[in-house]
Parts: sequence; structure tokens; C-alpha cells
Amino acid sequence: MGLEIGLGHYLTVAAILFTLGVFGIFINRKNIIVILMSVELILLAVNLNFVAFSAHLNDLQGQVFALMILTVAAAEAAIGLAILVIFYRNRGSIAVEDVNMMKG
Amino acid sequence: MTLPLFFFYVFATITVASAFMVISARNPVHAVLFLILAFVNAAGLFMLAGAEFLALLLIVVYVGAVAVLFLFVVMMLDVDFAEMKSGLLAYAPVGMVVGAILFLELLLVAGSFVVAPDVVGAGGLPIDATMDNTRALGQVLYTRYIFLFQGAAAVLLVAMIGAIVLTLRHRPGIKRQSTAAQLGRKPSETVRNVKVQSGQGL
Amino acid sequence: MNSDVTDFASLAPAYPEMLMAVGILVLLLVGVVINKERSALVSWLSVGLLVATGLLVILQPVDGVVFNGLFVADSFARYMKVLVIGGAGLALILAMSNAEENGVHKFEYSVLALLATLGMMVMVSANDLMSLYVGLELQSLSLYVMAAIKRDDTRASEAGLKYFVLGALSSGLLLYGASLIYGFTGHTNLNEIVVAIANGGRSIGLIFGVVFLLAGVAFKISAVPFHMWTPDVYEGAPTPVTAFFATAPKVAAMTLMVRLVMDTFAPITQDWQQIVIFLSIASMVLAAFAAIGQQSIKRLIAYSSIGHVGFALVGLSSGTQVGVEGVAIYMAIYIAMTVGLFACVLSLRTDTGYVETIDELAGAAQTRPFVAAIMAILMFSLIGLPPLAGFFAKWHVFLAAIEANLYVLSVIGVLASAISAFYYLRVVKVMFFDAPIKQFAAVPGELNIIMGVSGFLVVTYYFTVGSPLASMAHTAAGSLF
Amino acid sequence: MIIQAIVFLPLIGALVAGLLGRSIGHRPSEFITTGLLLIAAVLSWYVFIPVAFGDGLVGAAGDGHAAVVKVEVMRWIQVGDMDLRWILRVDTLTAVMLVVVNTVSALVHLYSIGYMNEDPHRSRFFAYLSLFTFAMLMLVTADNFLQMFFGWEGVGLASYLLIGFWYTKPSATAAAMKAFIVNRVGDFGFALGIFGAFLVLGHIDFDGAFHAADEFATTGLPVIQFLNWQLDAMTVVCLLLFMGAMGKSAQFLLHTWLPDAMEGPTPVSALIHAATMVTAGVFMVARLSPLFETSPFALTVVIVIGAITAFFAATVGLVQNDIKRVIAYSTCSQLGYMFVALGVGAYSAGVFHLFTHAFFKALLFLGAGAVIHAMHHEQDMRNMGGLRKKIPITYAMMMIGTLALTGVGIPGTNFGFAGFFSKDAIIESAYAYGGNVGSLAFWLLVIAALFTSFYSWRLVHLTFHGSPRDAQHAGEGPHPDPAHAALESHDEPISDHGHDDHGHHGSAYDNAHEAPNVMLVPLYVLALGAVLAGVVFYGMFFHDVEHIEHFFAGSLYIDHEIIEGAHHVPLWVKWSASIAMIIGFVAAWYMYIRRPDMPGRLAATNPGLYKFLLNKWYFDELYNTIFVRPALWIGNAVWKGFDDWLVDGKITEGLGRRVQNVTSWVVKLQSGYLYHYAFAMLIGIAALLTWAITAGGLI
Amino acid sequence: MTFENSILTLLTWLPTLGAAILLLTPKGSVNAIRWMSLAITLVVFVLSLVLWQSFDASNPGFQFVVNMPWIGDSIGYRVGVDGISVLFVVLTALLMPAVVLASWDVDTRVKEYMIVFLVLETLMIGVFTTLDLAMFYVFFEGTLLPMFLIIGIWGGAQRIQAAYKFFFYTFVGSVLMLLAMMAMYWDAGTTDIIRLLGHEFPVGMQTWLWLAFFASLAVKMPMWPFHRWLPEAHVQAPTAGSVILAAILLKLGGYGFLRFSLPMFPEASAQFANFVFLLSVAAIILTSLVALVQTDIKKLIAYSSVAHMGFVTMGIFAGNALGVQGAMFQMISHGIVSGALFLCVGVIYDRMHTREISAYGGLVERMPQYAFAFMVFTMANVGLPGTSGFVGEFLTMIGVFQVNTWVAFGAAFGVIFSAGYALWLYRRVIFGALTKDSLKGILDLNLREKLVLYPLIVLTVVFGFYPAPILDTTAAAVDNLVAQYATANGLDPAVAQADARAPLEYVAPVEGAAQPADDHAAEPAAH
Repeated sequence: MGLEIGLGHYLTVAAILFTLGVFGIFINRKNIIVILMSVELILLAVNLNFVAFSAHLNDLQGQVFALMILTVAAAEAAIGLAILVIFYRNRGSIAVEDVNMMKG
Repeated sequence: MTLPLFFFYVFATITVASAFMVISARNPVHAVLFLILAFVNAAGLFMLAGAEFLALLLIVVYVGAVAVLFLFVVMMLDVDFAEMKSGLLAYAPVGMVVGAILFLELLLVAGSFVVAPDVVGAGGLPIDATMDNTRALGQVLYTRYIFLFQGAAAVLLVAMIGAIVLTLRHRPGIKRQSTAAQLGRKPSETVRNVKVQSGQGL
Repeated sequence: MNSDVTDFASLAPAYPEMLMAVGILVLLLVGVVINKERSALVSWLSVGLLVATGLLVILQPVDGVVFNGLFVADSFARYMKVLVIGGAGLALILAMSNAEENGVHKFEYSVLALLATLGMMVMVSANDLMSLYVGLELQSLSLYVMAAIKRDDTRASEAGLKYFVLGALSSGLLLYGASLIYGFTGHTNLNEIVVAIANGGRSIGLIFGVVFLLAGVAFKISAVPFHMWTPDVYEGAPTPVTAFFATAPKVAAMTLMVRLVMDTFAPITQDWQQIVIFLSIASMVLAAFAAIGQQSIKRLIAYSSIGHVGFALVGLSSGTQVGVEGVAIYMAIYIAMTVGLFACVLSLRTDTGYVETIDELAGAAQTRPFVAAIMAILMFSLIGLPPLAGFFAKWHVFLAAIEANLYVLSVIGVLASAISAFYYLRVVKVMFFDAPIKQFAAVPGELNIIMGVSGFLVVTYYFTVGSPLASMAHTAAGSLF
Repeated sequence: MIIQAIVFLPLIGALVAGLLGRSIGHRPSEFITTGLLLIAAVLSWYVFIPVAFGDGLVGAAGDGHAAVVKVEVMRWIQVGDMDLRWILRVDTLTAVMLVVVNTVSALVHLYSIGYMNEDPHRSRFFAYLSLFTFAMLMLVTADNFLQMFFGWEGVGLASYLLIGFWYTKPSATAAAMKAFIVNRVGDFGFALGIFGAFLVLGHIDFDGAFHAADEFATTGLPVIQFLNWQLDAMTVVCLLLFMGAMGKSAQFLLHTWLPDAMEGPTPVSALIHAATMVTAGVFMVARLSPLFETSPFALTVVIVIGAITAFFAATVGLVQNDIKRVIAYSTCSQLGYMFVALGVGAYSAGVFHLFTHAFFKALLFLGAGAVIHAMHHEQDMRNMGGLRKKIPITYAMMMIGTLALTGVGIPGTNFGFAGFFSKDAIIESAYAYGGNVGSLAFWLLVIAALFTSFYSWRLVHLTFHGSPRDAQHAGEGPHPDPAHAALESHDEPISDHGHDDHGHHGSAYDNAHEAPNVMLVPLYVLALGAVLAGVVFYGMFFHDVEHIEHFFAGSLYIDHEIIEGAHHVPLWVKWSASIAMIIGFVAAWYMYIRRPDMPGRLAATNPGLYKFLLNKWYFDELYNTIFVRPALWIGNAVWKGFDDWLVDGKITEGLGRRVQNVTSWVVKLQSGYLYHYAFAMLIGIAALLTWAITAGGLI
Repeated sequence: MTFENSILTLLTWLPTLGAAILLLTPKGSVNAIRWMSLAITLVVFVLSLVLWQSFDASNPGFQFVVNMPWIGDSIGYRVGVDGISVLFVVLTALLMPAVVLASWDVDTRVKEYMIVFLVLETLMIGVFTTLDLAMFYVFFEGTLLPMFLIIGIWGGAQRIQAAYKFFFYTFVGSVLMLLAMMAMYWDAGTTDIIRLLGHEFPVGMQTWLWLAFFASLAVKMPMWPFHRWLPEAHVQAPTAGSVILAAILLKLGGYGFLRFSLPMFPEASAQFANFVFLLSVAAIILTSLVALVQTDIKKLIAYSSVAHMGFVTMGIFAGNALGVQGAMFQMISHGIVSGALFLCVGVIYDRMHTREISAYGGLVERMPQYAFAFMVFTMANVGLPGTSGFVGEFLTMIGVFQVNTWVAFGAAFGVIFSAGYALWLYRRVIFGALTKDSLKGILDLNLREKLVLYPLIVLTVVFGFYPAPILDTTAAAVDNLVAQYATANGLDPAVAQADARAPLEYVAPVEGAAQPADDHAAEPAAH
């Protein structure tokens, strides 16, 4: 890779993505699916980090790690959506504000 | 500015912008589409960093499967978007501040990255420049990381079981195809020859 | 490190996990093949599998690092695995009575629980950030599903959803931390990270990595402020599932926590110590206060478990071997008490269903004296009142904290435990001092046994298990130093 | 064995009557206790006579003679260097007291058989009496401070029980309580005095303490840090001890309980509040004379308090209407005399007066009891009058008592009633003491003698002379303050204990009758004592120093100078008391026989003074205002204000409420919204990051 | 298993064994349960007497010692008694049969009731016999549990609040003590009390340790102003609970001071002695005054307990043989007397179901024997010489007088006030005319109540006249303790043994002239 693209660039992009993902989770009142997508953004940021570090350190472990994350994240998305579906079946809504039966 | 750097900025900008749109789009379908866009551009970033296999995987698995799954669910749930509340929360400023602090601190990390020279290349698995990326990964995945491979398999198994146990429903009263019954049918049971008188009907 | 994974004998330290994995697949097949109405068979087979695995763990001949450094088996891992397996097994037994009503009658439940347990075992034995992550996710994903397994129940699905969303977020945090640590040390293997940190010293990136990583683990042990999911999930999930949540996963996550801070981050003790102390104080104090306001028994238990994590972290805060011993003992006693507590909760059914709120327990001492007595004993033990086991648990962790001169932490801790007495006593008060209002259904036999054993151990801890447990914990902790 | 018998026979009697009284019946209880007391009395005289007339005390084994005989009974408290044992110590002083106590007690027991004839709780009464006697004997035979304190408190208890004997009568129980508590105020000082004595002298037994006090002559007086002052140790100790004496002997400031104590049955008043218990203070100071002698200042205080008491009580006695209260104030006054004697150093004179006083005052009380008995428990003298004809024997006895009390005798000769010798001895000693204090004491005592004479004769006149003034014969009597009178004396014991009913009131005079013999015999014996005690024993107690020294054999400090001085006072001093007595008599005769309307007019013209005296200088009211009410107020304030409001309401429950507040706040945090939860995690991680890098010193 | 090494274990655990047997007894056979409990407690009592009898009073050290470490050198099974603890064991064992007898009429949940009491007995005896710091805490704190249940289940109308208050006051204090114990463990490397007694803690550390122990012990005593839980707990507790609370549980505090604060932190104890004195005197004066205005019999006695405990703390921190012996004696005596007073209250409460003083009056009319018993205990409470109450008060005051006259002066007010409230109570309850209709049919003591009260009367009086059995037992141990304390504070041990004349100064004999300051001294005397 070209040295002119510094690690800092990648880390910054990852940090922005991460922050956006985090922000998406708690700023969002509309739709749980968007929350799930925010999680995907976070994972993307992490993967970006790993890949960047991997390249920077000239070490493959980062990529293996990213590979694992991709795999697991897919599984996670599947389960998340499954749960979302049954929640929708029970409540007829996926508005974040409606996920509020239990509190205290 | 070199070409890679130019592409980096292009990909990075589009990724970030579409990521922003993911969380701010009012229509979830748009959000999913922006997510796809973000993934694709991130794949470009991966590519720039030399992780070709991962870049393609991202497109194939994420864009091809996960994002589509999202899209599918969004469509399936048929949410009445008109009812969705919009607007930021009352405490959004506080959230902004906290988010900003977090972001600045992460930038601090990015800015302060100083690695001792001996760390570079001293990792557990140096990249062999002579081997292409996919091959390198493939070589370690089934040997050195067999444990992880199996573990990931277990995770996928869980996802499978989970998805089934949660969403599979045996609705009573629904007609299903029974292959055995179909194959086991005999003409004698199903076919009746009737002589139809012309002009009369049955 | 490139050991030959085809040599089966060299994988001896991982035999239990292997047995577990194979057993799960077999059970999955059995479950699919047999009639689904008879899931009890799968349940018992699962318990049997756990017992077998547990025995294998105990009898495991070889310690060591296998799978190219991804997996470690040492006495600490063994100790904790026994706890994990024990907690999981007991939780499975608890799930058997009235499984239908609780929505845990599907055979997949057992399989998922086993998969989660496998994930926990991987966590316990993780010697690499990657295996840590995979184990954690294996556990977490199973738990997400288990939380929502009563899929027609609104609250259960909400619990599952909340758990999932927040869990995913915490995974993201953990991974972010892992990426930073990887980036700043160049390694994912825990043993090598120690060396790298020791050589490279501290840096912002590393510290941030540690914070993120610990935050991710803190979520799993539900330490404040990463605890928010706990009360809701505990309340919403079916009670047997809650029992499962409250026992094994906590042990596994705590093990992870201990291994990370005591082993991997040992060179930067001062940095993580601050974090752990913060988590500890926040957990103890917040749980003590929040639990007072609860009406639901399960929420109460949730907060109680948060508080107990705080206490266990007191031991960890010391950063000494005595502290680790304390944590190990604490978790064991915590498991025994929690399982007993859930057995009590599950055995108090009225004609309208399970007892949900504390007030419904009124007068249980007269209508169900045995259950009430056990529950009272457990409550007193959870307070940490001598001569019950809970006291000795606290004794060990605070002993460590005092040794490390963490006086402020200790004082806050004991005061928090005094405040927490408030809500535990309320349960006792309702059961013993108030007049009965409801009749309770008969108690299933296996619950009686679990309650009896739990009560017995808690009461006679000093004479029976106390000393052997302490020496085991000593050995276990010794392997980290 | 004799000594043990003297001390413990009453105890046996008390136990038998108290514990077995219900089963063996009243009559046997009475006989047993009285019998045992009589034996004890006889034995006391048996011990005393060799002391008085022979060579001295008969040793414990009966052989030889000794100044002091000690009988160890058993161990008591042994801690560190302190070794306390129950030891009966008998020396001359004790022997005198044994005689006084046992004689009077035996007579009172006897008298009570008659007086309490119809009381349903007689055996209890006798048990108390005997218990009292036992305690008093323990007091006088004490060999150490603590044993004395035991007897001291024991008599207090018995006094409490006896005053409150008629427990259904609220005034009686109140008086009992008051007696006990006021005594406790004195004991407060006494106890501290004992502690101080132990600290200063290092011994808690008398001999050791006296020996240590003697050593001060060579070492110099010790100084202690008491409270915040650096003080002369012996003064502090003696004053504290004297405080105890003031309480028990009803001296000025701590006298308030004694008049109220008259709520008890009259024999009790005779025994406890005239002859024995109240003299315990005198006995104590006499016993501790070697200590008091080390502190001139303390002695001065003793003189001043004694003199004031003598004067004060006499003034109050002038106007009282309750027959027993008059005698009670008289007792109070006479005790003042004794203290003056002690204070000036004429210890033997004080003890002498104690001795004689026991006889005539017991006589007066028992006589009064006979009057009350005769009048069906009427105690207000304004409702009496003319009883001379109805109860002549009682009248005669009362006359003897009055003569003895007022000190009738011919100065310079050996003719006189008991009080004459002892009182004159005191007045002369006071004069001989000299100085401002001595003169003050002398004049106060002389005036008190005048008053004594006045109120004594007033009593006799009102009771026995003139015409009957009970309800049927009413109209002519002076009723300066009828409302007050009603309040004062119509708190009758309720009917079940005695034979009088309210219906009897009208005919009290007509029904008056002489007491039975069982009550009269004690009067005779006491009258004998009142007549002869002075003449017979003057020599031993006061006549000449050598005789005194021989008699007391070291059991008292003997100040040669003062005794010599007392014998050589000017003639007018010798006559002063007698003259005062005569003036008093004449005044009483004039006011109550000659011009019976005069007291009323006097009272009317000087209402302030009259009320002041009638209300006993308003001491009760004063104490109520400055001690009792503040105590209750503080108690309430601490209870309601500190305990309930502050500690409970604000702190304990306040903390509870704080916890609840925090709880509701924390519970609100758990809003149920996912984004809140995520937000919490985010804030947590941001905080941890910030903390980690700032605390870690990375930026 | 010889007598030497088994007697204490037997004493401690026998009641629990009994409780286990009761657990297996059918709930319905109430009488059997009562008789069994009585039998067990009696056996324990006899055993305790055997223990006392075979106790060698001349030996200041621990006897009947068993020492078995458990984990490392922490939390071992170590038992033993010395002169300071042996009597508490006897006292506990003595009162338990009385308590069982007094509870004969309890008819709700009898089985649980007796079990709880028997367990409590084990814990109480355990506190006094254990020689392990951690086990001390275990027993000490363990008593909370049964007592909480006793108040909460069998208590009066406000029982729940009272139980909570009792629990939290003591619990909060104790947890701090627990931390101190841990710190001691790390400093000394053992929890063996015998070895800890020989360990010298750094002076700076002592201060904190002392304060932490104080937090717990002062609440337990209870010292003013940490006493607020006591009146409520007493009022709400059933009779037996009050008895145990007053007679034994309060003594845990005093015992703790004697066992730990004084010998292990002597410098800190000396440093804080004045502070303790202040609180003690405040307790004696203020709570006595509060007792004076109470309207509830039990509350009055409870407040008087606080006042009497003031004497104990005062005596302990006088640090000389007189004071400490006095405190010991006061504790034993108070155990008997206050226990008996609560039993007395129980007698009339059982009949009338009210504790309001105003509901009574004139009881002597119908209940002369009761009146007698109550009188004896009242007088003992007042501290009349000849009752056990006197000896303790006297010794503590004389002991403290040698150290600080202010304190003795203040404490002496207790002599007055105690007479005030006790006699006031007696007058209102026992004396007066029996006019209230509700009282007309009240019955005197029955045989069972006599069996409970009369032995206590005997003890009260006997120990008043002949306190030697108690004082002799404690003497050697206390002398040892006091000598240690004095040595640690740089004093001559001989001074502490009682002869405190050494510090006196002498002036040359001055003739007559009194010092001007004497006027001030005369002032208190004048009141």
C-alpha cells in the first residue's frame, strides 16, 4: 500500500464511522432496524481499524480477525432481525419508543 | 496527490456521508440503501489497504446477503412510516457533546499513533509479500485458526437455530406440499374416468 | 506455535470443549429426529452432557496452551469452567419444571443453552483476542435467542430485542478496543500482548483499547454503567432463562475480566485498577439503591446480581492473588445462592401463575415454610450476614481490598452492602411478617432438592465447602501468577 | 456472737415477717420481730454498760477489754488494691448508737403492735421496721465507707418503704419517692466523697483512712484536681461526705423530704425520722471526725449549715398545724444543733444530743401517735384541743417530752431534763468556738431555742389545753387559711387501714380514748430516758475531757480546747438558752391560752411572713421550679427533640428518605428506552476514557 | 475429645443441635417442643456451670483452648475462655431457660420460635467463646439474624420498623468493624485472638481501627447517641426478645471493648478515653432524664439500660482494675437485672396486653409477690447497695474518679436520676389504689413465673452481698488486661491496679485558711 495514505487516515475514518454508529443507536427514535444498521456501521469501523492496522503492521492477524468479525456479524444480523421480526409480530410496531414495556 | 490517496478520499468521503445518511434517513429503505453504499465504499478502502479478500467478502457477504436481508425485513414488516416520529431528542445537545468528546478522544488516538518500530512486522503472522491475500488467509484459516473457524461455525449454527426457533411457525390449516404423499399417489386414487355425454355436462 | 492440529492427543487440554461440541451436534440431531413433544429427554441428555463435560474438566489430565495459542487450559480456567458448567446444568434443571408455561419446552432451548455454555467455556479458556471474541459471540448470540425464546410473549421478545441491541453495541465497543490493542501491540495473543505492553509501555491508544475492551466485558457481567439491559432482560425473559443468565454467563465474563486484567494488562495495573474500581463502586452503589425501588422479584434479583458483580470486582480491584481468590470464591458462592434463589422463585406458583412481585410472597412462611425459610436464608446470605456463605464471599473480596489498601472502596462497599440489606430484608419481611394472601401450588421435587442443597451449603458453608473451596480457589488463582 | 446477734436478729425478723408473714399470720410476725428486737436491745445495753460504766468494751471473745471490736462476717468486694469486707465494728460510738437504735426500735415495734392493730398488712410493716433496724445497725457498725453506704442506702430504702407503706395514698407514695430521691441527692455527694476519700487516702476502711489522714500532718495536705479546680483534697472529700449527711439528716437545702415523710405511719416517724435514721448524718460526721478535723473549712460549712438549719426549721415549726410536722421540723432543727456541735469540734456534745434527742423525740412522736390514734387519725392540731382530760397519760408523756425538748433544767446544776444538758452543751460549745462563725451559730441556736420552746408549747396548748375544736366543736379555732388547711391535712389514709371513717370526724373528740398498754409502755420507757439520759450520761459525753476520752476510747476526735472552753463560758451564755426557753414558753402561753385569737390576727397582719413560714420558705416550690421541672423539661426535650426529632426523624429516617429519593431517581434512570440505555453506556465509556487518560497522566 | 477441648464446642453447638432436633419435630406437638427447648437450655446451663466450676480463676490466660486454622491463618476454629468471657457464657446459659419458660405462652409458630432462640443461644455463646477474630464477627453479626426475626415475627404492632432499625443500626456499624478486622489480619498475619493480643499495632493504625470498632460496639452497647434503635427494639420485641437483647446482646458491645479496643489498641483507647467518657456521661444523664418522662414501661427500662451501659463504657475506659472490674460486674449484673425487669414487664403484659404505664396502678393489691419481685429488681436497677446493681456502679465510678473527676461527678447524677425514674415507674405501676376495672381480676405470679423470677432475685441479692464469685473469676484476666493497657501507655501498671494515690500532690500544711476556690467546691455540695 502506498505510504502516503497514513494509518491516521484510516483511523480517523473508522473513528467517524464508529461515532456515527454509536450516535445512530441512541439518537434514533424511529426504527429499530436503523439501530441494527448502526451496529453494522460500528462493526465496519472496527473492521476498517483492523485492516488498517494489519496493513500498517504488516501482519495478517488483523485481517483474520476482521474475517471473523464479518462472519459473526452476519450471524448476529440474522439473529437480530429474527428477534425484530418476532417483536413486530407481538407488538405490531418496531418504533424504538414502543420497546418500553419494562422499566424501573 | 497520488491516485491511491485520491481514491482514499473519495471512498472515505462517500463512506462517511452515506453512513451519516444511514442514521439520518427518514425512510428505512433509504437507510439500507445508504448502508449498502457505505459498505461498497468501505470495500474500496479495504482494497486500498491491501485486504483484497476482505474487500470482496464485504461486497459479497454484506452487500449481497446482510444488507439485502435488512431490506427484506424492512419491506416485510411493512412499517407505516408516516407514523414514525421524527426529530431529535430533547437531550440531543447533551448527546452531541458526549458524542463529540468520544469522537475527539478517538481522534486523539488516531493522531497519537506512534508505534515502536520493533512492533511493525513483529506480529504473530507477518504478511508474506509473495503470496496473494486470499491465499494467505486461506492457508492459516484451516490450520492455524482452525479453532476460530470451528467457533465461527458454531456461531453460524446458533444463528441458524436461533432464526428457526424464533421465526419458524407451523401454522395450522395451511396446506403444505407433501412430497411423499405426492409420490405415493396412485392413479386409481385420484383419476376417475368419466364418460361425458356431449351436450349434457356433468 | 504451529502445533499440529491433526494430532488429537496434543489437543487434550481442549477435550471438554470438543466433547461438548460433538455432544451438541448429536443432541441437535436427536432433538430433530425425535418427537418434539418429548423435549425433556433432550433436557436430561443435555444435563448429562454437562455432567460428563464437567467431569472431564475436573479430571482433565493436561494443562496447556493449544490451537496455536488461541486456547489455554489452566487451573483457573478449570475452576471457572466447573462453575460455568454447574451453573448451566442447574439452570437447565430449573427449566424443566413447567417448561411449557415458561416457554422453554422446545428442545432447541437445551441446545442453545449448551451452545452458550460452549461459548462460555471458550471464553474462559480464551488466550487470544480472537478466540475471546468468538467465544463471547457464541455465548451472546445463544443468549439473545434464549431471552426471546418464548416468542409469543411480548415481554420476552422485548427482552430479547433490548439484550440484542445493547449486546451488539457492547460487542462493537469490545471489538473497537480489541482493534486498538492489536494496533498498538501488534498482537492478538494475550501472552504476547503482555510482553508487548511490558516492553512498549503505555500509550493513549493502548489505554483506550483497554477501556473499550473492559467496557465490552463489563457489559457481559452487567457492571454499571453497562448494566442497563439487565433488569429489563431479567424481568422479560422467562424465569428459567433468567436463572441461566444470572449464573453461568456472569462467571464466564468475570473469568474473562480477571484473565484480562490480571494477566494481560498486569503491566498497566494502575490504569485498569481505576476502571475496575469505578465499575465496582458504581455497581455496588447503584444496585443497592435501585433495587430498593423494585416490585418485581426478578428485577430485584437483577439489581442484586449487579450489586454482587460490584462486590466481586472489589476483590479484583486489589490486583492481587488474594483478590483473584476472592473473586473465584465469590462467584462460586454467588452461583450457589442464585441457583437456590431461582429455585425458590420457580417453586412459588399460585393458581394465576408464577409469583411476579414481592408483595405476592406475603405470608409464604406460613403457606410454604420450607421455601420461605430457604429464601430467607438466601436473602440473609446475599446481604452478607454471617455465618452464611454470602458473608464469607464478601470476607474474601474485602480482605483482598484491605490488603491492597483500598480503604475508601472497602468502606463504600460495606456501606452499599448495608443499604442493599434494605431490599433483601423486605423480601424476608413480606414472607415472614405479613399475613398470607395466596395459596401456592405444590413444589416440584427437583426444585426442592436444589433449594435444600443450596440452603444447606449456604448455612453450613464454614464447616463443609468453605475450606476446600478456598484451597481450590487458591490453586486456581495461583495459575494466573 | 453478741455483736452478730445484735445486728442480724432484726434481719432474721425482717425475713421471717416479710417472706413468711403471709403464711404464719400477722400476730406471730409481730411477736417474732418485736421479740427479736427486744433481745437485740437488751444485748445492746449489755454491750454498752461496760463501756459506759466499766472499763470499756468487752472483747469479741468475751475476755479482756478493747477500744474496738471487729467481727468479720464475709468478703465483699475485692478489686486490685481495694479490699472490702463485711466487718462489724463496735467501739464506743457504735455502742452508743446500738443502744439508741435498738432501744428505740424495740419500743417502736412494741408500740406498733398497738398502733397498727387493724392494718391488714401488719406483718409487712414489721418486716420493714426490722429491715430498717438491720440497715441502721449495719450503718453504725460499719468498718468502712462502703458498708456505711450500704446501711445508709438500706435505711433509705426502708424509709421509702415505710413512708409509702400506705401505698394507696398518693401523698404517701409521693412522699416516699421524694424522701428517697432527696436522700439520693445527698448520696450523690456521699458517693463522690467516698471515691475521693479512696483516691486521697488510699483506703476505704476507716482505720486505714484515719491513719492516712494522720500522716498528712507530716506530708502536708494533698491537693486534687477536682473538676477543673486544684483543690485541697480533704476539704473536697469532707464537703462531699457532708453533703450525704445533709441529705440523710435533712439539713437546710436538703431538708424538704422530712416533713413530707410524715405521711408514713407515726411509729415510723418516731423510729426513723426522729431517733435513728436522720441522725445517721450526725453519726457519720462524728465517725469521720478524724477526717473532718483535717479540713477547717469543711467544719465551718458544717457549723453554718447546722446553725441555719436549726434556725430555719424552728421558724417553720412555729406555724405548722399538723402535729407531726411540727415535731418533724423540730427534729430538723435539733439535728442542726448536733451539726453545730460537730462543726465546732465538740463531737461528743453532738453525739450526746443525738443520744438524748433520740429518747425525747421518739417519745414526742409516739405521744403524737397516741394522740392521733385517740383522734382517729386526725393530725391537724386546729381540730384538737382540750385532750388533756381525755388522754391524761399521753398528756403526761407529751409534757415530759416537751420539757426535755425545750431543755428545762437549772443551769449550773445537775437538775434538768435530757435536752437541757445536751442542748446547753452545744450552745456553750458554739460560743466557745468563737469568731464570726461561732457567734453566728451561737445566736442562731439561741433564737432557735426560743422558737423551739414556743412551738413545743404551742403544740401542747393546741392539743391538750383549751377547748375541743374538732368539727362538732368548731367555730372558735383559728383558721387563718381554711383552704390551705383542708389541703394540708385531709389527705387521710383511705379507710381500709384504720378504724376511722369520715363519719367519725364529727365525734373525734368525744370518741378520743387512751391508747392501749402496749402503746403506753414504750412511752414510759422513753419518758424515763427523756428524764434521765442527760443526768446519767452527762459525765461521759461532756463533763470533763478525761472522762470523755476514756469513754470514747479513741472512737471520736476530742477537741480538748473546745470542751474546756465550753465549760468556762460567761454566765449569761450558760443562762441564755434557758432564758430563751422561758420567753418561748411565755409567748406560747400568752398566744394560745391567754389570747387564742392573737395568732390569727398576727397571721392576718403579716400575711407575707406567715405564708412564707407556712410554706416552709417555699423550698418545695423553688425546687420544683429549678430542679424538677427543668429535669422533666430536659428529659422531654432530649426525648422528643434529640432522640425522636433529630436522631430518628432527621438522621435515621432522614437517611431512609434520602435513600428513597436516590432510589426513585435511580429507578427513573432506568427508563425502559433503548436509547437511554445506550446513552448510559456511551456516557460511561466516555467518562472512563477521559478518566483513564487524565488520571493516567497521558494528556 | 477430652473435657478440656470439647466443653466449649459442646456448649456452643448443643443449642443448634437442639434446634435441629426441633426442626424434625412435628409442628403440632407444641408442648413437646417447649419441654425439649427447656431441657436443652437447662443442659447447656448445667454445662456452663461445670465450665465455670472447672475454670481456673487464677490463670489470666485462655483456658479450654482449641485452635484449628481453617484457611491459612484466617478464620480458624478457635475457642477458649478467659476470666472476661467465661461469665458471659454462664450468663447466657442462665438466662436461656428463663427465656424459654417466659415464652411458654407463646402460641404462634412455636417451633420456629424455639429454633430461632436456640440458634441465637449458639451465636451468643459463640461470640464469647471464639478466639478467632473473623469468627467473632461471624457470631457477633450472626445474632442480628435471629433477633431480626424475633422482633419482626413475634413483635408488637410497630415491629417491622423496630426490626429494621435494629438491623440497620447494628449492621452499618459492624461492617466497618469488619474492615478493621481485615486490616488487623493483614497487619498481624493472623486472626487468632491470642496472637493478636500479643501483637502491637502501629499507633497511627490503631486510631482507625479503634474508630471502626467503636462504630460497631458503640451501637451495640448502645452508647449515646447511637442508642435510638434500642427503645424501639425493646418495646416491640416479645418479652423473651427484650430479655435477651438487654441481658446479652448489649453486652456484646462491652465485651468487644474489653476484648479488642482496650488490649489491642491501648494507645488509641487512651487517646479516645475522654471522648468515651463524654458520651458515657451524656448517656447516664440524658437518657436517665429521658427515661424520667417515658410513658411506656419497656421504653423506660430500655432507656435506663442505655444509662447503665454508660457506666460500663465509662468503667472500661477508666483503664484501671476498679473500672474494668466494675464494668464487667455491671454487665453481668445488668444482664440479670434488666433481663429480670423485662421478664417482669412480660408478666403484666401477658395479662393486660399493654405497656402503657398509665394503664396500671395499684398492682400490689392483687399481686404482692409480683410487687416484691419488681421491687427487688427496681432497687437493683437503682443501684441500691446490697443488690448486684450497686457493685458495678460503685466500682466503675470509683475507678473513673481516679482518672477523671468530671466524669465521676457527671456519672454520679445517674445515682439521683435512676432513683427518679425507677421509683416513679414503681409508684405508678405498683403503688396506688387499684381502681382500674381492667386490673381487678389480675392474678399474681404463677408457678412458672416464680420459677423464672425467684432465682434471679436470689442472684441479684447474693451478688450484691457477695460479689466474689464474679469478681474472683474476672480478677486475674482483668489485672492482666489493665497491666497491659497501662504498660502500653507508659504508666506504671501498679497504679492501674487501684492505688491511684501516686499522682497526688501535697502542699505544706497550711493552718486553717481555706482556699478561696473551695467555695466552688461547696456549690455542688449545696444542691
